[in-house]
Amino acid sequence: MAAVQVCEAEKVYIMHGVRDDLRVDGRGCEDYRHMEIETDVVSNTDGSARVKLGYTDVLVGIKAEIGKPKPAAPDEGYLEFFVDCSANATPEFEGRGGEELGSELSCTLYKVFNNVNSLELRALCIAPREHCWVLYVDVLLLQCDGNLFDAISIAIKAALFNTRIPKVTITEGEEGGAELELSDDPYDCVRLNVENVPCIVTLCKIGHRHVVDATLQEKACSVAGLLVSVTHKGTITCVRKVGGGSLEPESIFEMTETGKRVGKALHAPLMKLLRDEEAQGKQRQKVGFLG
Amino acid sequence: MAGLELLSDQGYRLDGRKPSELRKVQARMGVFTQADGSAYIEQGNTKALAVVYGPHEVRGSRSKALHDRAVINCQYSMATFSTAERKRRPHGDRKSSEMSLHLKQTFEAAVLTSLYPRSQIDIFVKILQSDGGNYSACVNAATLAVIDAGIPMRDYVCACSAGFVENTAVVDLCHAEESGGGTVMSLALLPRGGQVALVQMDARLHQDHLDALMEAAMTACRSLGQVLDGVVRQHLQEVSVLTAE
Amino acid sequence: MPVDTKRVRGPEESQSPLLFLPSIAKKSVAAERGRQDGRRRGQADVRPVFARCGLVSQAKGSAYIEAGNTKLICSVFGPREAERKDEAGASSGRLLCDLRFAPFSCPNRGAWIPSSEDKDTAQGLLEALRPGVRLHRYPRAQIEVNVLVLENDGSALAHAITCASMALADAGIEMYDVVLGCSLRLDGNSFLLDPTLQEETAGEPGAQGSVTVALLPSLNQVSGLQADGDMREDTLAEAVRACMEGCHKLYPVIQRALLRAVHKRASPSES
Amino acid sequence: MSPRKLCVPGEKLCSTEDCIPGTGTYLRHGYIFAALAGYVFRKNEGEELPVISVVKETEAQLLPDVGAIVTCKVTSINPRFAKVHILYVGSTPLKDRFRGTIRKEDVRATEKDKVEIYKSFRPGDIVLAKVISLGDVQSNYLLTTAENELGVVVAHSEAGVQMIPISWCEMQCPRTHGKEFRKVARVQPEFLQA
Amino acid sequence: MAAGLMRLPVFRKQETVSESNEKHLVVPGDVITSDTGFMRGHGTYMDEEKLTASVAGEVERVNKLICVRPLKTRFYGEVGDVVVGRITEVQQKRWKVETNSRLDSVLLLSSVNLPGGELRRRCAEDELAMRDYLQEGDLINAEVQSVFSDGALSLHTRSLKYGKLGQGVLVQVSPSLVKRQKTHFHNLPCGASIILGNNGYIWLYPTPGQQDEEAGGFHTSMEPVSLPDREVISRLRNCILALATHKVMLYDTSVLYCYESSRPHEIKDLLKPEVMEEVVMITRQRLVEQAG
Repeated sequence: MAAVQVCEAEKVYIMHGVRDDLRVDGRGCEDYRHMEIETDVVSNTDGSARVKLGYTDVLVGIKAEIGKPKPAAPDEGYLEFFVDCSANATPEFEGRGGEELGSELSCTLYKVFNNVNSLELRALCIAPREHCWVLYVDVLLLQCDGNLFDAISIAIKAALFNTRIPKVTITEGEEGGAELELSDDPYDCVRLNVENVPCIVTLCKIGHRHVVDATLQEKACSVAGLLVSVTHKGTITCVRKVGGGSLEPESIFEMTETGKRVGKALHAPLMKLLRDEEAQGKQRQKVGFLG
Repeated sequence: MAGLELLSDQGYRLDGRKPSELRKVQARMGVFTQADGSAYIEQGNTKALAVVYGPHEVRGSRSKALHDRAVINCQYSMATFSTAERKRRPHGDRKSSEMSLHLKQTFEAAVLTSLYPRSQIDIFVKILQSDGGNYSACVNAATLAVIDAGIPMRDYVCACSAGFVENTAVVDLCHAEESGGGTVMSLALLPRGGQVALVQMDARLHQDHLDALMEAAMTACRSLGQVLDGVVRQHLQEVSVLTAE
Repeated sequence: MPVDTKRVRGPEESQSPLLFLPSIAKKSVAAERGRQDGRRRGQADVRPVFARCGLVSQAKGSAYIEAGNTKLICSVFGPREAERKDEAGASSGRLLCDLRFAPFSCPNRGAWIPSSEDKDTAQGLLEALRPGVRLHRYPRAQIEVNVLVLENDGSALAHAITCASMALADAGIEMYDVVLGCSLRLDGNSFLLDPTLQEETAGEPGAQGSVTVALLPSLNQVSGLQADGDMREDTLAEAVRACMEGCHKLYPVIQRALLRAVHKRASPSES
Repeated sequence: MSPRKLCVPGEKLCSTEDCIPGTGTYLRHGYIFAALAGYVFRKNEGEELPVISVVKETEAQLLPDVGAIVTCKVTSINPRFAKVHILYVGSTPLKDRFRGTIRKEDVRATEKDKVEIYKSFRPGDIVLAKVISLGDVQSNYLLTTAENELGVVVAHSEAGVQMIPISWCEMQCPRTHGKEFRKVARVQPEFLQA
Repeated sequence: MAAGLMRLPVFRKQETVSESNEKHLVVPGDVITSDTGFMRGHGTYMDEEKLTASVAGEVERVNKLICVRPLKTRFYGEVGDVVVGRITEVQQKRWKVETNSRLDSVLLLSSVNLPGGELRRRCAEDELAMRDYLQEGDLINAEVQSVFSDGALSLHTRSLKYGKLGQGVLVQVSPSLVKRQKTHFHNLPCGASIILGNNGYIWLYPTPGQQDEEAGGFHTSMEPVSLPDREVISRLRNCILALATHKVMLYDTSVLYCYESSRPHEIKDLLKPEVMEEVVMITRQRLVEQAG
């Protein structure tokens, strides 16, 4: 991870600040930083979104390809995750430097998003045992300033909302086999129901309290944290302890409670924003990287 | 190539451009805050991001450091979703290593490296969307990022591609034209002095046509240079107005 | 004889016959009130555990654990000089974890090369163990933990955690506490503690969840927590508590196994 | 001696008011806990509180620590320092190889500026040294031989015969009678076992 | 909570470029003058007898010397500059310090005041105990003592105002935004102190009550900082970032004005772009009024 160095005195300052519910940048313990979201930013994808959270900057592109269902779930499509920790974010990621973090992140994303609770995977099936949609979710880290998981999960939800999969019809081929026919009308497409797609809230234990949306400096003060993925209904779909330290059982319960509350509150404004953006339609000027 | 007519009878290209016409260029400097310099460029549908870190202490093995100039370290990568067909790896394949090397050579020619002994300058470029002319977009984006980082250069480096279709030189090829099977040349130019920083050509071309092709590419680079110049001056004006007291 | 020893010769693609079983058998667990092996639902009813230390003579420390049909072996090497020194690891040691499922350990044959899921499990193992080990006592050194799952009949990660911490203790690595692992399967409204593989995979996917907890029992600290599935916050809390209770049930057995290992060796000279 | 008590890591042994924590234990919230699985020892030293420690049957592997006397083998030399492999910490053999460095200025206590590495050590020599620092990111353990008892204990001449020390800076080959320079250690009897 | 914090990105406001911009702006390759009577400084090179710019920025003339000052660059240290830096490495007899320069700066063991008085000989024990004084990650403030031939800076902390930094907040901005002044240490009237490092590293800390001089600057207090002090520091931090985003030169007055004009807003609201813009605009107006 793009590590920052923080000396003991700075750590003490940050920890006391968290205790007083006044973080270095003036936020309280449960405040997020300013967030900017835009969808449909790269056109070679079927869906894309860019999220900026403080200086953290991620771009998610989704491509739908036709593949074969996994034998264990013959009537479901599936998602594949790839996180590209590019050298853009920090020179440490040059060459193979970002691979370790990338595979760690993508494993967790797979656990969080690739299940029936988050997405109707059955809707991605074209013909059981034969064909299904595989959604390649590619995450590109452009800048790291802490709290990657939350930013990525929001970007993934936004990109899934933005994803349009072409309609496929199955026709009987001449030799008896089924043939797939892709609709070439760009408006004739299927959209995904993203209602249940969870958002991740990462909580960092600092001193005796915990904070959400930790900056890199704050993360350096924390020995253990909890990653909680929460749906819009407030149910928890995934929990992971992260970091090298241990937690008291009581603080785990407190942290999941906070995570649930904060995570639940993320969904409504996100969906509103995505709908607003869509309502503006073609009139909206794309900002992208030129803004 | 059969079936696809790259140049119409009226002399227009697939996207309606004239042979010597460039695609629309939009660019911005200073996209990111954490890097020393950064820039974003759109050339038609090709979109590239460039980030510059440095000059800074040489990382990794110290033996890489040069006592009389800076080391330029480039990495070219493509977002996995940048192409029509999904790429499996963003970098590390033969093509992108080659591209990284070309970028390094290009910028060693332009950056005044001798001012920074024992240092290293990182230039990382990423193609977000690929529609032909990836090398040129990267060079142009990297030039802007290097200027944004305040690193001294002899001159801009501008790059453009050019190809030969039905005896006509066409410039700034898009993906369809690039994959049409003809000769493609990439040229990086320091426009003011007219020095060529890099020329690359893969396929066969009759010697008689080389001059014409070079000339077309150089003209295109010069006009690109003017576009970049506009971007830099605009940026300069905006920022210097702000800093004025 | 295979020509290329690095590859297993066989058809490019083959499928396990288990896939073609009628799916009724899969759902049977959910319907039953009890559990197939006679344990009760919703109770801290863990499988009987057999644990031994010091089986691998080449390793610094080792342990073997058997819980029902789940069988694991773990060996610990080190502390030895760290290979990588780039990180801020000069002041404290590095813990490396490797977890592999033997190809014959699951109903479906696996590959020897760990998949990304195995690596994720290994990462979970590492995060659960690290808080228990006094790594700052081993500056500039690395400690390697290798776990091999011989037979996977559910709760592999939980038992891997327990097994690895026994092996670490057997190796004489300084620890704050032993680390115990326990898993739980949420099946509708009830818990199945220490689930078997069948219980882990059965049932409608929507109503299922799984929780794994790693506990430092005498310090009462949770060093690892992984939960998946759709659950309410209070369900999760309840599940975590149940897992902790399961860990405490395991504690005396592990304690005895460790003491036995100490006892078996020659007592130290009094110096 | 108290009866043999066994413990496992994490077991609470006693309060700090009763004992002083020794090896194999750690402190937490005013109590002493076991860090190892092994035997619990209480040892009284004078008037003070007894020292409580946990000992495993095989001596717990300690890594070279600052102040420890180590036995090492020289692997390479250059004008600035000698590189060594640490073989023993005290009398405990290390299972794995650890690398160390003896810098020029740490070879002897006097006339530091006149030290020449090649007149002090040769590859293959067995050297007694003391750890002065764990080193930093690039360097290894830093060792010193700047004490009379530290330095070369075993060295072989070009003829391949073990040499005999004849002064604090010279050794002689019993076969060829050729003399070679070394930083010779005055070996104390307790180390004379190999 | 997240509500109200999510939004769509918008285009930056295009600043109207005033006509009467008398600044001489150049881009790489621009010929500044072909008059041979000038000396070339930073950011320029000679191209066939012509003095040419090598960076994009503003031309500065001092007598016969011509320099081009780029908008943004790494720190070019000069002797006497005040810097804030972070220890990256402890080596024999010296520390390596990250100061946003192109090469790591060096703090020699002989350039620091060790505990126990000014005139003390450095011995071998000091060398081994270097990590006890300053270790990796520690922040220091120091002065540039000299510049090595390869451009690396040599620092010193041989004054009571320099040394290891205690509790506080570091803000990193571009070095070109820090205005050169007589002093870079300020006890701001709003209740906190600031060190404006020439290298763009700005240190905000609670104004110390009584200086403890015995410790040689290596002892740092771990006592909690009071909440009002924290509020001031956090507000200052956000103000400095707002000024830096809008490219306002940083010095005591601009920081203080910005602090004052930010008072109507909550501290955390200063992270929002529109509040930043508003606060900076008011600050700018006040600065112009004061100057005019």
